Amino acid sequence: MKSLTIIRNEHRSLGAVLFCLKHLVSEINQGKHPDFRVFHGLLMYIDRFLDRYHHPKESNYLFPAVLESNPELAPVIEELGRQHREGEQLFIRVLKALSAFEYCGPSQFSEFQQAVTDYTTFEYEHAHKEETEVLPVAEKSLSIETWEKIDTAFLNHQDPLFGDKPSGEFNKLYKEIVSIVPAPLGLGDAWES
Amino acid sequence: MAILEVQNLTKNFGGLTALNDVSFKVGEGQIHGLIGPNGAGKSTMFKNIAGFYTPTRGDILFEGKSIKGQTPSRISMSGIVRTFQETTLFHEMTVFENVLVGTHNRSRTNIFSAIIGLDRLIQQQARTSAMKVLEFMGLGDRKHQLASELPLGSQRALAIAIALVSEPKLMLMDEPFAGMNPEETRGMMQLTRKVRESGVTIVLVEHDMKAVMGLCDQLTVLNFGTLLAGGSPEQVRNNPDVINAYLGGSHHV
Amino acid sequence: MKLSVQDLEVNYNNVAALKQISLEVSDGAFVTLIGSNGAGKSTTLRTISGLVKPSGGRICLDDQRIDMLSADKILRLGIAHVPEGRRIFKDLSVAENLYLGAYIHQDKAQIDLDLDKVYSRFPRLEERKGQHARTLSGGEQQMLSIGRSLMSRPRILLLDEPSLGLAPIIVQEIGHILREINQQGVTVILVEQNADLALQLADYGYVLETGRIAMQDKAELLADNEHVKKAYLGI
Amino acid sequence: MSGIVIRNAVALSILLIALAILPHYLKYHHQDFLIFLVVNVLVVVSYRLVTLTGEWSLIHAVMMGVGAYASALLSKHLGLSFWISFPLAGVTAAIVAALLCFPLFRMTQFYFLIGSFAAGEAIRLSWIHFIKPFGGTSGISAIPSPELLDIDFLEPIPYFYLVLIIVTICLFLLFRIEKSRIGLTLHAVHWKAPLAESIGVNTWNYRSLAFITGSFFVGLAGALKVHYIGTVTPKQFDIGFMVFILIWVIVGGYRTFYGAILGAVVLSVLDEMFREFDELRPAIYGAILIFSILYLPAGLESLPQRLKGVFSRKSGQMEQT
Amino acid sequence: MILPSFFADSFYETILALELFLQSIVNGTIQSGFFALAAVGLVLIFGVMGVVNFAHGELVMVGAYTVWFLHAQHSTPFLITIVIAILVVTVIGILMEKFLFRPMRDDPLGGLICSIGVLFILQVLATLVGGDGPSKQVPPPFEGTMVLFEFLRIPYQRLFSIAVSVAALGLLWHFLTHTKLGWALRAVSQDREAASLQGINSNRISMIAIAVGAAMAGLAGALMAPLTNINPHMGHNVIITAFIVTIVGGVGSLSGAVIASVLYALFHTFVTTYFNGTVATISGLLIMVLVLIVRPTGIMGHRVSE
Amino acid sequence: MSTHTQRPARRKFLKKAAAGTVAATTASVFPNIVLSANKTLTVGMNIPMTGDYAPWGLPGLYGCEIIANNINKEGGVNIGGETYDIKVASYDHGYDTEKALQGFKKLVLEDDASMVMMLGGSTVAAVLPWATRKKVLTTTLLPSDITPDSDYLVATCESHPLYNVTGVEWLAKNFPDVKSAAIVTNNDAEYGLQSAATYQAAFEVAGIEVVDTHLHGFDVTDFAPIVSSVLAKNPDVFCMATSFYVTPIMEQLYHQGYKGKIISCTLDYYDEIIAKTSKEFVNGTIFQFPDFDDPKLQESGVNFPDPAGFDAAFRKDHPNDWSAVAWEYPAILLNWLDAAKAAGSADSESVATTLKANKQEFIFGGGDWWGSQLWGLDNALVGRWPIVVIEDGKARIQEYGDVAGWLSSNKDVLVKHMKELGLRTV
Repeated sequence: MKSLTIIRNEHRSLGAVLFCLKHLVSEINQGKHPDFRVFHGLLMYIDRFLDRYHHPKESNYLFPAVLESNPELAPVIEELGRQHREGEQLFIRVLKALSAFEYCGPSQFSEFQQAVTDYTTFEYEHAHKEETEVLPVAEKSLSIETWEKIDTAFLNHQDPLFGDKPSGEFNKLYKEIVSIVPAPLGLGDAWES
Repeated sequence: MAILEVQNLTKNFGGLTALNDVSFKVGEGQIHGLIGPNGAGKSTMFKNIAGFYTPTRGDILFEGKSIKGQTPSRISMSGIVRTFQETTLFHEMTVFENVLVGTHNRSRTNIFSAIIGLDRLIQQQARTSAMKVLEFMGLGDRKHQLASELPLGSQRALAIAIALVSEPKLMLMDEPFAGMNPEETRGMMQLTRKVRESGVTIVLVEHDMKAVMGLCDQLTVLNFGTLLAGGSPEQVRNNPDVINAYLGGSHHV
Repeated sequence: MKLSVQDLEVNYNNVAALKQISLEVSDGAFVTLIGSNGAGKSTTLRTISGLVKPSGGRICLDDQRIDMLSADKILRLGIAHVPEGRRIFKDLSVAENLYLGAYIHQDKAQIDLDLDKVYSRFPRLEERKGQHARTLSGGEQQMLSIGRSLMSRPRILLLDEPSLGLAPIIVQEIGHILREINQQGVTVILVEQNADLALQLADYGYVLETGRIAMQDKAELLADNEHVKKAYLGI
Repeated sequence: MSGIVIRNAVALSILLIALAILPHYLKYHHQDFLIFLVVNVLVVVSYRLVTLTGEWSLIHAVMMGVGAYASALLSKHLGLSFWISFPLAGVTAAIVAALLCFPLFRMTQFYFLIGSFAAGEAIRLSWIHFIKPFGGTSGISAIPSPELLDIDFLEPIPYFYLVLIIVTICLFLLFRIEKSRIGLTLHAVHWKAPLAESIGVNTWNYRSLAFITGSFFVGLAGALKVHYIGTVTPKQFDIGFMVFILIWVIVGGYRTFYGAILGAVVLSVLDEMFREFDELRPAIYGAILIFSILYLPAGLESLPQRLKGVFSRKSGQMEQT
Repeated sequence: MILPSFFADSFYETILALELFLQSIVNGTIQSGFFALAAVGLVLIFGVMGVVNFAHGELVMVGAYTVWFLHAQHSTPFLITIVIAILVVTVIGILMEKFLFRPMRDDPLGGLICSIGVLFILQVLATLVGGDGPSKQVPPPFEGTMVLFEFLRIPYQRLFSIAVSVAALGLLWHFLTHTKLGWALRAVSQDREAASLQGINSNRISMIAIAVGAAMAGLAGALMAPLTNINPHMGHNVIITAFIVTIVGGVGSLSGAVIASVLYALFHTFVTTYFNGTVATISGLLIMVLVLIVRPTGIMGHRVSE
Repeated sequence: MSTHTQRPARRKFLKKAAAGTVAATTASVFPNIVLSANKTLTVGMNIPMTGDYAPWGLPGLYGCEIIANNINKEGGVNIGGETYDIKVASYDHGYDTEKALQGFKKLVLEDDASMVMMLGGSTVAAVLPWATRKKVLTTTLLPSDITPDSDYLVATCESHPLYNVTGVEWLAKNFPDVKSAAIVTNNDAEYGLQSAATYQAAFEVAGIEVVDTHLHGFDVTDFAPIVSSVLAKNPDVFCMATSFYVTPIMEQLYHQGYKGKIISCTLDYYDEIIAKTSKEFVNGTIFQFPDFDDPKLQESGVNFPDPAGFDAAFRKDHPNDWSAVAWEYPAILLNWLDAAKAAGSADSESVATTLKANKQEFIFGGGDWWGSQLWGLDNALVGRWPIVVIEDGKARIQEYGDVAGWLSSNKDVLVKHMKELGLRTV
């Protein structure tokens, strides 16, 4: 059952970063000058994290197993899989909007803000759906052997943050994010207002 | 009708923004919960309403009139009292004396009449109302005990009694359930409802979700000094922002 | 280094704050105490580190009774306490704060090595080592508080609400650091209101309610426990 | 309830009668001592009123001087009778105190302690600096005695009765204040100022009220003192006297009304007894201070309780009252 | 430098006024050294132990008496008597800490009363040693006067005093900022409990704080001895000045105390020179009240944050 | 309670513990080992013996004890056919008005003091109404304590600060070049301001311009700024109208390179001043209090028995305590005894009458009752007063000035200056 905890933890890590992203955008809204390094760092983290660690775990191990024992969840799982791809599109929109904001000036900010809001809301809802509709079912229905299989697979494919074998690259990335995000969210210097 | 209205409240401490453009309304006769993770700004909000802090920007309306920047005692005279996070009581006084201090607002006296004894009638009224409130809070038989000798639950009840005897319109309760076991919590919830039924609007800050969900009519959720959500417990429970930031899903993010 | 607490009792102005608390913490463990506000978690830590004198029960480190010792002696036995609210020395510089963490040690060379280690774990502190600690942000202060305790080379680290008032990404980072510290062999006892975070990090958990231990189990099992979920995880 | 009231009333009457008879059995100069002692009782009790809110001021002696100077100037230069200048002394002290409230009560604790000292010292130095009308260091002398019928108030016993009556009335008033809800509120301001504020108590007002009222009574005490001595000087109200007030209240015990009285009486009597030791006297006094504070931290007022404790431990069968 | 021309018209008078101005700066600087030494000890003791040491002026007095007794009466070399004075006062301080302030830890009022008791006892001891006669005098061990630019005169004795007090303050500064014990001392004064969690024995630190504070007071007394009237009551003025300086500088702030000492000494010197001594004291007290009104935590104090 | 036999014993006890214990024990077991069968005549001293005014009380007590001892040793004093031993009863009022009143009554009513000696100032003002009504003869060192109805208050010795005029007179006579003077004093109304007014008057009469009168409080620890400020006015004469702070002021004058004349009320412990400055610097300083071994004091006309012997006796017992009051109180005591002998009774009324009726012999010779022009009553005895100058490190009387003479021609000037400084005049 460790896998469930791992999934939840990964959601939480992602949530922290998404919260941060949203909050920083709202601060720009109040007239603070943006620090683009921070946004690049956050987006890079989200991209690599979802792409390399989180989605593969769900799509390759967890969802198939759940589908196997609960065929009636097929629509939900299908929907979730579609959401993974949709999320990627929304994410790309954020990236584009950021570039536009960075190079074309404040006039592009509203688009960036909208993109971030759409993306974060989407990801929150997505995670919520997984946690309320899939995970409880999985917890109840999967057999112990299946869990063991998934657990082994997960452990070989660690979450960069809380795994037993922390991945050096992700640690560094996270540490960097923490230290460039301005206080009080992170440890960085506050943006001049 | 809103008895309390917080409008675009912002509070800065040095460079730190503890509250950021927060607005919400509290309806008359309701129990309104103010929730959010640690450091979300609930206590700061409380202290702004009670006058211990002066808001940097924004306004606070009580019964339609601004109370921004007034002193705590002034605000309390207009009908807002607060209880404290820790069991703050006059420990060195008896239960009855504690409540008697609380009558300060209702029956004021001046030093000359206190000396000459002209205020006998007022004194008598104060004693009577103090006694009434003690009975109401179920502390009648403990009135000669020192406040410090009471068990936790009774201390909290006494704290509410002190607030209640000044006949407030709005009571701000700071974590009334902290450190209570389930049984004490249940008793406290009943008392809180009873207070509301006597016509007092209540705003409470609380960590105990069960109590909050069971008690409150409306909730305001704060996170990092910003307003995250508001609405009935049911609405809040299903608001994705709240779920993700605080309650369900990736809780405690 | 096994820490065992037996039937610990503490009174504050006639009100019992702790009633018969018993804990067993083996070497290298990561234990957490969770519970609501005022349940007695902080008091337990403060009693172990010698800030509060118990009115009953005993605290033993291996076979030695330590409940009568003063806080500075207990630190010398290898139990460091990161207090609630950071409690850093605000008018001292960051570096002075860290050196004070190593107050009980005399070996200059080793202290400097430790300092480098702390700096590499908290690079932000190195950047600000000359600044007054009061100029640090909340997260930096918490890191300083942890770093300061590490300077005493503790075998057992007590942490009181390290996540209090901090933003999610820093909370995650601190969790990460605590895990690392534990993996390097330091026993960690973590008190948290953020039960979710605490149970993720810890191996074993105790649930305190109104001064008593209401439940204790492996952290994973506690996290799955319906009661705990309802009461502390908000699910 | 009423039993206790009656018993207290009886005890109080006995005490008053004893006090009234006492001077007739004292040596002549001890009669003077008794007068000053009774005045000092009013000083410490009024000081305790100020400290009820938890603020220790070092300006009380100077406020006493304000009253003393006011009465001396009014009666000597304006020719007012004692019976008019005496209450005006209290009023003047109260007005000066009211004016000082604004700067002083911005501070609390240690700052208030030192701030009040500074303000007081500035007032006191003004008496020295402005020879007109205050008379500089030698102050004002030949202050007229009270006049009433044919009573000779230059003699100690008549003046003693005057002081005893006035001080008893003042103490009664101070007692009423403390036992009233105002007194209760002052206590409340001391112990938990934020809680008091949250239920509508304006702590600034109450601190000021205590300070002004205390100053009023100590102003009266000042007038009582100098109309007997006939001379008022800045030295009478210097930090040395203030330190004695502080000592009397703390060593006596500031938690109850009678603790402060006890401190003033016991320490003054001891001090008088040590006259034999000449220049060693201050050291003996200092040693007593240290011992009493080390071994009776709650003040002399806790002594009966302690003795009772020792007593009942020794003989558990003793009746309990 | 423009200031004096307000007071003078002709060139010659301008020179005279300039001379007075410079002399006043020298006079004020010398005073500030004593003020700072006395105030720093008071701040240290208050900071670490929370006790207002009313007997601090008497510690200065004991330092001066030691020099009078050993140097003026028994011709011990001056430099040795300075060391002995420091030792004597330090021992008194340590005894006060151990037997009075430590038992009174949680009772600042009790500590204050104890220090008043000590004040009385020390005054009597001084009377017993020195008799009740008029003020004692110590002939200055360093004779002669340094004359700069024909008109600026600094007696070598005063030069020595200012040099030693600056050195002592510098040493204290070094101790507090560059040694582990110094850090520990500052740590205890900020947060006694957190300090004990770093393994700092706060009793030991209190002892060191009072030892250092008393040593500074003893030194101030020893340096003052050849320059002032020595009598059992000389501590009174010292403590009043030290209070003013401590408050203006911000309670608990050593740098504040030193800065305030310099400012107050210059202020007092100039007002005394151009107006009158009593006016200087009254206005000094009023300024202190003013500082407290405008900035209740003093010039270098920090507001206690929530 | 302090008697002349007890007090020295106790002081030794304090200084030499072991040896003193025995002495103290014997002394307290046999408090009055007086072998004669004489009656006792008590004189009271209501003076400060503790606190910062103690130096103006205690030495006087020691002096009176020496005088009383001498008289008793010689068999006592004969008044009205009866021989009495003199007993000195003292009360320490610490310069506190209420204690002064208390102590005064104790001395009169319990110790049966026939006369009470006091320092003066507010403590005298406090006892005055009672003393006048009870007709208790009281003496003060400050004539300014005299009021129009203080019939029983006399100032028979130190006519402070009136004698200051003689010093200025002498200065003007001997140094005619002197044109300007500056005065420094403490700002108290009893001592400093009285002196300042007198000096101002004396300078005016002598034709010397006063360029500065600097008043300071009692909280001065460093006189550098004060001296700098005064020297900036370039006075020819530096005048110290103070007795409290002479040494530090002299020291500052020395260090700040002052070259002009110095005149002062007192120059107590001038050897210490010399030690702090230099003999050359102190030489030539003019003041008014002679050493008691001064040869000029042994001349006729001086009414003090064996001044040199008194000086030696005092310095033997109390090496550190000598000051002007050490002989002033004894002079008052002797003066009073003379009057009592003449009156044939120690009763206050008759002594007072005798004192006022006869032309009294002042300690330094001469003697007129004066004071009504200034204070409303002629109760101050003024006579000759010595002008003392330091010569080769030693105080030597130059001559005696005539205070009464100066007053008779210049009192209006004095009254004017007293009024200007806000002091009480009639």
